[in-house]
Amino acid sequence: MQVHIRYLAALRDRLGAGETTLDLPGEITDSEALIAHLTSADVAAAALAAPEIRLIRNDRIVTRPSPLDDGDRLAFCPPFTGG
Amino acid sequence: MQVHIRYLAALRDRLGAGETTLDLPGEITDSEALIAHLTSADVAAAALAAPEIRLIRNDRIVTRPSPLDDGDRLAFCPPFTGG
Amino acid sequence: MTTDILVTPDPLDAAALIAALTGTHPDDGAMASFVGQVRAEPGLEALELEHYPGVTETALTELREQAISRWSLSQALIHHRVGRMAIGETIVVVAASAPHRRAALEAVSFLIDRLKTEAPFWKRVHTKDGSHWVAARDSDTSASQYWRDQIAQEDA
Amino acid sequence: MTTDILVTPDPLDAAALIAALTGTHPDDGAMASFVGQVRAEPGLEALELEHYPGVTETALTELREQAISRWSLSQALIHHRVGRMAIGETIVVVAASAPHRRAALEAVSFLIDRLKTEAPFWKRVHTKDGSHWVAARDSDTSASQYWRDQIAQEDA
Repeated sequence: MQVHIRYLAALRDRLGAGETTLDLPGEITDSEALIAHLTSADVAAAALAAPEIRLIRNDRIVTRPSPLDDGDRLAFCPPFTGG
Repeated sequence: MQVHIRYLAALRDRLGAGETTLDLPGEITDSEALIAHLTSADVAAAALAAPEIRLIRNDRIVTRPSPLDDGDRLAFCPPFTGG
Repeated sequence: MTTDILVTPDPLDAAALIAALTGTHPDDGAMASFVGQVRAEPGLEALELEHYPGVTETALTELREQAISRWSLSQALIHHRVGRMAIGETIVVVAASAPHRRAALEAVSFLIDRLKTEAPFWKRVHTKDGSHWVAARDSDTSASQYWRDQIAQEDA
Repeated sequence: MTTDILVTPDPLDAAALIAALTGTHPDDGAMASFVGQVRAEPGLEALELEHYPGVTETALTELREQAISRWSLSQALIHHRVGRMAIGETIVVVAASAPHRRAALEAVSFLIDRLKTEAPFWKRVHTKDGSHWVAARDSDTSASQYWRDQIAQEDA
């Protein structure tokens, strides 16, 4: 399946690309498997596994682990610091 | 000794006179003895003995029982209800 | 320049007071405020606030100083109206600013809770049939006592 | 008419928002507000707020609805600025009104505490030597968790 991935704020600085589209192997069905897959290509992606990293899936803030579907728009976010 | 007494808000309505000056017998040296003395002349003054009645003495809010001195300006107050 | 403590028969402008406290101290990240206003109640035509001139201002000044000291506030004000007022009119404005939000929020809670039971104001409700004094609420006494206990614990 | 939820790159006028919420609902005896503003810090020249358009507004709308439901608020608003701002400028305004003060005060605490950890905003500090992202504070996480626990207890 194919997913669109964005890294926001500090993660964008750390992981480089602001936006990318990936074709994923069939065994990847949730967010944590995706993070492991990303880490195999770029060790810096291991930072995404930290429990404080939030996931926005198709414009909804979701809890991890989150299931994934073909065509998902995902955004990995550092902890929010508004207000 | 002589004291000036005021009754404020609901107590003024209840006890009539807004302001009075009294010559007190020598044995009266604190607020609670004064209340007993006032009650002997006007039974309605017994309401002053209720613990929620506050006393302002010479423009300071004081705790009861409070000592009294010649020339004191006293004000008996129902519970405050501002804000 | 805003007066920190004010007891006045004139209408209060909460927004102007809050404007005076925002963006004025570079170390302040937080400003909290509370506005009390006359609430509609069955039969209520006007609310009248009586106070004890001089003693009231002293009581408010002491509460303000306690709050500034306890929460290290940069700014704090209490403006209270007296006399007769209509539904929707502002009775009291409390505001506090500090470097961090918890200090500002707690200080405002403290000031309004303590003001209700420690400053000599009395409310009277006017209806078309006459008027009556407002009774003290047990919940106000409890809220005020909460802060008294908090402070007693810290001083112990 | 004031917008209840707003995320904007334009300056916020806290006083105007507060003015819009006072004296407007006859059943409201209490209006509480919080204003967050850019605090001076060593080297800070500007603060920049990034957000996630759309998702941020949804998160703020949900927090507002939770507060209205839990505290039976008559009115509640959250306005948050994004982009670059200078020391003293307003970052966020939260305000709530209700019949009684405890509801208004608690709702404002809830809204600002939860907003800090549940709405996708990120702060970046600009200094003359460059810029860095602001780290999340443990105390913010704790404050937000407090309200999550409170609500979980009530729902249980």
